[in-house]
Amino acid sequence: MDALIEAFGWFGDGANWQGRDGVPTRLWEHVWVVAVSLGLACAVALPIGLWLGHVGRGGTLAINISNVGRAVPTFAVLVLLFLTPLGLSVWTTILALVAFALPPILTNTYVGMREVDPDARSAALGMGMNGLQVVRKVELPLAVPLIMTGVRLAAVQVVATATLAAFVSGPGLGRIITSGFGRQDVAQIVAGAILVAALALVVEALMEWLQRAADPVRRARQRSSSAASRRARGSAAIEVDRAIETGS
Amino acid sequence: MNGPVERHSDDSTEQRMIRLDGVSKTYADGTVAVHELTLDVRRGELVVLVGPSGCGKTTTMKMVNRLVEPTGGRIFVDGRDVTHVDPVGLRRGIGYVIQNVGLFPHRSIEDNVAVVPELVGWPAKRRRERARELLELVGLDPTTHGTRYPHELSGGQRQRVGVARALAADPPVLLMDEPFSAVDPVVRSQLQDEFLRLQDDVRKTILFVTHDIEEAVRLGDRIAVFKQGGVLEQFDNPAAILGAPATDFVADFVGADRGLKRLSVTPVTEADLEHPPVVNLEDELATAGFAMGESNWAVVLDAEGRLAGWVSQEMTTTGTGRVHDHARRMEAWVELDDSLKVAFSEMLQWNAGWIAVLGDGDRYLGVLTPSTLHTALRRSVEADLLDVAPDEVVLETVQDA
Amino acid sequence: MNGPVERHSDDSTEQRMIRLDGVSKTYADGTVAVHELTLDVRRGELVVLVGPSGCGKTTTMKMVNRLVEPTGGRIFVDGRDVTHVDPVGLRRGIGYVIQNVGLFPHRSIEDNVAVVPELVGWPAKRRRERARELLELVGLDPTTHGTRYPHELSGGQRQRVGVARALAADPPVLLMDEPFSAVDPVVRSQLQDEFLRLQDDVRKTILFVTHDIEEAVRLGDRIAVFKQGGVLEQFDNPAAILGAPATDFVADFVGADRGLKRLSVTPVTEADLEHPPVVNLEDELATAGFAMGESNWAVVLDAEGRLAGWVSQEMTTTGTGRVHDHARRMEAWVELDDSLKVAFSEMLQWNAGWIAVLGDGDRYLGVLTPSTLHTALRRSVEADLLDVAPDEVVLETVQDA
Amino acid sequence: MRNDWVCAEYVRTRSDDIVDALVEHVGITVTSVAGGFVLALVLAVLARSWPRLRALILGTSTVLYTVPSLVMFSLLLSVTGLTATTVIVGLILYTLTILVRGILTGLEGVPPDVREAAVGMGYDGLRLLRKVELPLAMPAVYAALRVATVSTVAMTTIGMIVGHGGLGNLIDRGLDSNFRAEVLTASVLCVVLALVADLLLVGLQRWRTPWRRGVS
Amino acid sequence: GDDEEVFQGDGGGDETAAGGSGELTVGGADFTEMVIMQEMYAALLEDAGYTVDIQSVGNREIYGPALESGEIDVVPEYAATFAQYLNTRANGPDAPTDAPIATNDAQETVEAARPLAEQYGLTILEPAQAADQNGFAVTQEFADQHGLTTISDLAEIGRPLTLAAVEECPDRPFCEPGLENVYGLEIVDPPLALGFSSTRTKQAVQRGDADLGLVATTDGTLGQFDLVLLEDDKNLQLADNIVPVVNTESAGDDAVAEALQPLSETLTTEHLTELNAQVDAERQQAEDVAAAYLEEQGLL
Ligand SMILES: Nc1ncnc2c1ncn2[C@@H]1O[C@H](COP(=O)(O)OP(=O)(O)OP(=O)(O)O)[C@@H](O)[C@H]1O
Ligand SMILES: Nc1ncnc2c1ncn2[C@@H]1O[C@H](COP(=O)(O)OP(=O)(O)OP(=O)(O)O)[C@@H](O)[C@H]1O
Ligand SMILES: [Mg+2]
Ligand SMILES: [Mg+2]
Repeated sequence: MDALIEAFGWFGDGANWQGRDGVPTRLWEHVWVVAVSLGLACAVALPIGLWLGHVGRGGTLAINISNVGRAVPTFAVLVLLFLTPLGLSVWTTILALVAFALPPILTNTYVGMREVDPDARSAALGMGMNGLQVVRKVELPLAVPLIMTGVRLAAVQVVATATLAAFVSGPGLGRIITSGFGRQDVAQIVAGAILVAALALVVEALMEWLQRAADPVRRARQRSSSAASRRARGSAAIEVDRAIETGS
Repeated sequence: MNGPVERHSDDSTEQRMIRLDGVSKTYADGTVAVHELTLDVRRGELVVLVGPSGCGKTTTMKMVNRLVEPTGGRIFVDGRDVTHVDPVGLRRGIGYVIQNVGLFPHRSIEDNVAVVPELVGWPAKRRRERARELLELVGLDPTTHGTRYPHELSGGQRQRVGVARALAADPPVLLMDEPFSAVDPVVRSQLQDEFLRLQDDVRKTILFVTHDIEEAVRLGDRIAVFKQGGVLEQFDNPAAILGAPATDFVADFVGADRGLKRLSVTPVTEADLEHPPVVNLEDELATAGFAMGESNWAVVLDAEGRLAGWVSQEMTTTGTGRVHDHARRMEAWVELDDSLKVAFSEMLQWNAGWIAVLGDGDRYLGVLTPSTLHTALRRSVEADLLDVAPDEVVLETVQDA
Repeated sequence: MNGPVERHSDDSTEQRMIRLDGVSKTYADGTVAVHELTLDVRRGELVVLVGPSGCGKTTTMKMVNRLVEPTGGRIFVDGRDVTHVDPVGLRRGIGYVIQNVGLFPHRSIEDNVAVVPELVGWPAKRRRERARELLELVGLDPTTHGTRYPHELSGGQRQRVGVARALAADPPVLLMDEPFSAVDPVVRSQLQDEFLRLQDDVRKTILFVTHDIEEAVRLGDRIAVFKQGGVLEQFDNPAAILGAPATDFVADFVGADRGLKRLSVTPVTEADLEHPPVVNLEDELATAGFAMGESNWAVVLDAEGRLAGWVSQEMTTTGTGRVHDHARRMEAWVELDDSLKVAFSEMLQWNAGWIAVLGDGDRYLGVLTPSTLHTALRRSVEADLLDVAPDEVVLETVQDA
Repeated sequence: MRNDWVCAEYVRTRSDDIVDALVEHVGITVTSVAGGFVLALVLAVLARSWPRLRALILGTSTVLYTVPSLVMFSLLLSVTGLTATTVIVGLILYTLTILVRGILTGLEGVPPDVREAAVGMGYDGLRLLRKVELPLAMPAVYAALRVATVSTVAMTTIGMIVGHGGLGNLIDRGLDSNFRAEVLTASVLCVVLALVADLLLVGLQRWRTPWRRGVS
Repeated sequence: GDDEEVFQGDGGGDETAAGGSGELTVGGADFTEMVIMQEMYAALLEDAGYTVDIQSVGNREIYGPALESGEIDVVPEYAATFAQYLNTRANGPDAPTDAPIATNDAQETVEAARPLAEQYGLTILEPAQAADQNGFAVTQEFADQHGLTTISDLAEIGRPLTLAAVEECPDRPFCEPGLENVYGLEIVDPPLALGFSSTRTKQAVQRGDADLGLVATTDGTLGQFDLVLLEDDKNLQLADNIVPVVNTESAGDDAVAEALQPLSETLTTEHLTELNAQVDAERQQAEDVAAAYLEEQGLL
């Protein structure tokens, strides 16, 4: 408890909000690294997951491989990447985080594609959509909820793991924590941890919102319930009953 | 092909819109889904594939639009061998109603219907118009339903959208895989009625799958009965399937009450009618009584020969005045070409021993009684068996006590 | 309660195995699922709840085993108010077949059947024996099917297991929620047959839900017709429901062809029979011809009065010798108490204008023709309406031309 | 002296070291996953029974996951001291976010008709959970367990901070003294360990869910 | 406010060792030099009749509280660093800068720290001659090119230098401020935070990411990275002599002090560097290296 109070004291100190190691700078670095890593991870995992899911083969193997990849300690990856020509550059951190974010995105994308109602897929094919159209117009929109769950999971994990960047003098909130350790400043350590957790929660909330916004089926449902209430005012009571039944 | 009786084999090739020629399908796991199937669907004809679950109906249908590739034989649609055609283009030209509907849950009803027009690149406005027109055609109000999503519709409404979607680009050929299976019997029979009306309008060439023999009998111009392993047991018109099952399997499949089922596919014909005494509304009761002779009732017509009601012998003897003071109004009648089932139902429902039959312009033609109805049915069965017109049939066995 | 006609209200309370007394259910969201329902099921009786989707059938059923708590009224099972009973114990004493079967996918068929015995603590050996016995009872081979898992069975087999499971602990009361809805019509009618046979054996008190009026008519001792909002429209035996719908809603629900449906619930009675001339196998043809009089055929019996066949007037005039040299064998007959539907189907199937009716010990009783069959049906409808025995009915309207 | 990534000499001479580290690693991983599973099960059941707790439980598990390991272990030290328990408790807290969600998904995925049939036949409370719901939740639960196990194998290495990191101790020491063979050997062992654990779980799942054999 | 107070709750510890018997835990940080020291302490204490257990952990923040609670009894420490640690504990994070108690004299530093140690129930024994101070290393090539031997020589390069050091470097007198104020160097801000004498720091200098790296003066692997130490010619660095610190209650008796005293008297900085090299460069086990040294010196 004391530590928490001290941590708030630390937040209260204007000096900690300025300059190169101030909260805003580190926060911004953190967000930037997370966003870039996540973006890259999506760029790699989504096409692979979509393709494997569409074809319906080899997915389990790919998932297992990427999953077992989680067992490689991220800090070891960081240090190893540090040995490569990437060295001190921010890409060391980003690459390690990309590797870390791949499994959940890949797995969920594959599973999401496989879970698409086979009737919808079959109808799409039967009406003369080609492979790409089936993916774009039917499978992808229907897989969105699960894909977004994967991205969300990865995002939260990456926010937490990005603190390891401090290990190689990288960017982000991890620096506040290591510096706290170096200076034996408990308040700063806890303050750093709070910042990371808060950021993770914000990201989680944001992703949840994004997930809802991006899910076409859900959008459809939401639209319909508001339409239902409009209709209700128009005294179509039966319609409302049904909307409630199917609504949520 | 030996085995099933195939009729009308003298059709010109041009007439055959879909032709399966010794087609087989063995799945990768060794399941023989379809075995050397030869079958054709004429232009504008509705052929129903019927059989127990797993007998290869869906597989047969999917081979036509190449969702499943046959492992043997050849398939022609409108004269072209489908294996030499780009499958995507082929499918866009064939309407497809999938088992369980398979609407896209993330698209509005209108967009669902307009999928194929969108694929073939119609402009948005035209797509929209077409979708609305089709929704209306299948009995949905485009204004209230068009902007909804599939989950906001009832099962029956969804089935209708499925049909509308298949019709969107006005394909000459439709494949329909148990399109009405997901709804309860009441809604189903309603959908069937509407569908028949629709087919009268649009006259598509349709391959239709069901496992419900009643549906098959009701909708099909011809019916193909399959048994397990994709073997075609009989391919003929509904009356023949019911009246003269080619094999024990078919007899069993159509059911012990196939005679009753046949009622619904046999129309009332003029030859089947009885002609009880007829009196006129304006006749004096006494004249009417005389006209009745031994019969204890008579049909009453108006001056124009239209049905007005009936009058009993008793009334003519106890009452005075003219027929129209005493005649009872007729509650029900049927028309020529209504099915015997309708006639029988009406009779039972109105608790009547006979029912009047009207022809064009409500002209009174005669009456049907339970005995004549029964005779009519038997005559039609015989006619199908001998392949002659019903009125050429002389019933051999004793008819009446 | 006003509204529906309730009969047999003089039953002793003891006779009523399940009693619902002014029961209502309003869900938390305000949906009125059941409205002041009063209904009882007698010991050993099968009562069917029928009505359109969403009319509260399932809700009613679930209130009996307290899966849903009523918001008004009281419910008694075997005389005890269920709200004062421990729900878990109550449920173990009531067999329950859920809509969609709901087998446990993670247990073998045997273990699925033995669920309730396990819950009430039977030893493993006894459970196993009971499960095998029940599987046999519902027509599944315990050796081949017992160790399988639900997904390895067909839909119809699963439904059977569902029934077996509900019977496992030999509960006096069964609740069955659309137990046969998930299978195709052919399998369904097979399951219904088996179920009727089973019920003859076990005589449980059963509350049965369906939305298929044909199923209700076929299975129910009495039928309760619900309409939207859980209102009971009519509660009566199948013949009365079909013959005399209490309201327009019921008439509509049972369908325009309810007359035809009624065929299947109306038994052949002696009063309905016609008596054509009868000759003996050993009679001389000439004697037989004389006996026939104006009729152009006669029934042929053997020396013991059993049905032997028929002979036509023509044969007696053209042939020589005795009747048994010329008589034709009879292909089909029905027994007293068979339904009119069976009789009619047989007639149609064998292409005959009449069918012989046999009584106990194959004794010949008379024949049924389409006209008498029709009369019988009408008589039974009237009888139900007036609540008298069918033979007391005098049909008012004209019967025959 | 050469500093190769792969060094048979190292594996031979330090095999005792390696085996000790491996044993500790396995012990910590297994205990953590097992403990996490039990705790997650309780939390998931709570979250399902009281929807209001749901957001709280899921939120808390997310926050716990984001606490940097150094901070987590420092805070835990005050309670559990310099023992493997510190690592185990930390790792248990880290696994919660995956396991609670997985179990919850599994429980919520139990087909409602099966649940209803069970209740209708007289299953109640714990028995319903144990005999019907949990077995049916198994596929989702195993999926979560696999992810949690593999992640825990990786995270156990961080236990080196308090001197109980199993293979992590070797990696840390190797990094400190720029001993590549040690780092690589330990890292590879981590992956192998994860692979073995994963395969074991797949096997266990197949064995424990016989009804799903043959279901694709 | 003192957060670590909490850690003392779990008191425990071993009974006071009477005449060299009982159980002791030797602990401390887990890098090579400290591990060797722990092994040597453990060997000496075992020789004196104790049953000894070794517990090496990540860093001082972890083992410090354990030492105070008696979970660890004996720890090898660096005199000045430990003094500053205590100073921070007692007077807050800014105390080492604002009111330093460590100097570049070992004895002086220890004397100043002892009262603080007492506050936390700790006893600081006698410092050894061997010291492992903070040093600054450059690549051999860079040294040759500019003719560098001392830190002062760096000033003549005439351009800002990049430094690989620790996170808190900009706050610490021995680090960035010292280099700038005492030696008049210009350090590119911020210094890289790669850890004290860590492989990463050394690699960064070797690769040229940094001109200058903060390393331990006893680091045995500098050669591997082609690094050379620059002499601290202005005595910027504090007296980081090796010194045993014990928990007063559990290991405060003379027997422990007497057992460790001979080592403090013998061990020199050169020895320490050599021992480090044997482990880090020659890949010997710390335990073996420690035992060999003690025998060689006749301490066992
Ligand atoms: N992709 C497939 N791989 C292997 N076997 C298949 C495949 N699809 C269908 N089958 C098998 O082929 C047979 C015919 O299947 P099909 O779907 O054509 O039957 P159906 O007559 O449409 O049945 P239903 O009435 O149940 O829809 C069945 O035994 C089925 O199990
Ligand atoms: N848990 C619930 N909460 C709110 N409304 C409910 C609930 N369960 C059922 N209802 C509503 O109560 C009404 C009756 O439902 P019930 O399931 O009893 O119908 P049913 O007659 O069994 O229909 P079906 O033939 O479709 O099974 C429906 O309008 C339904 O939407
Ligand atoms: Mg099919
Ligand atoms: Mg229901």
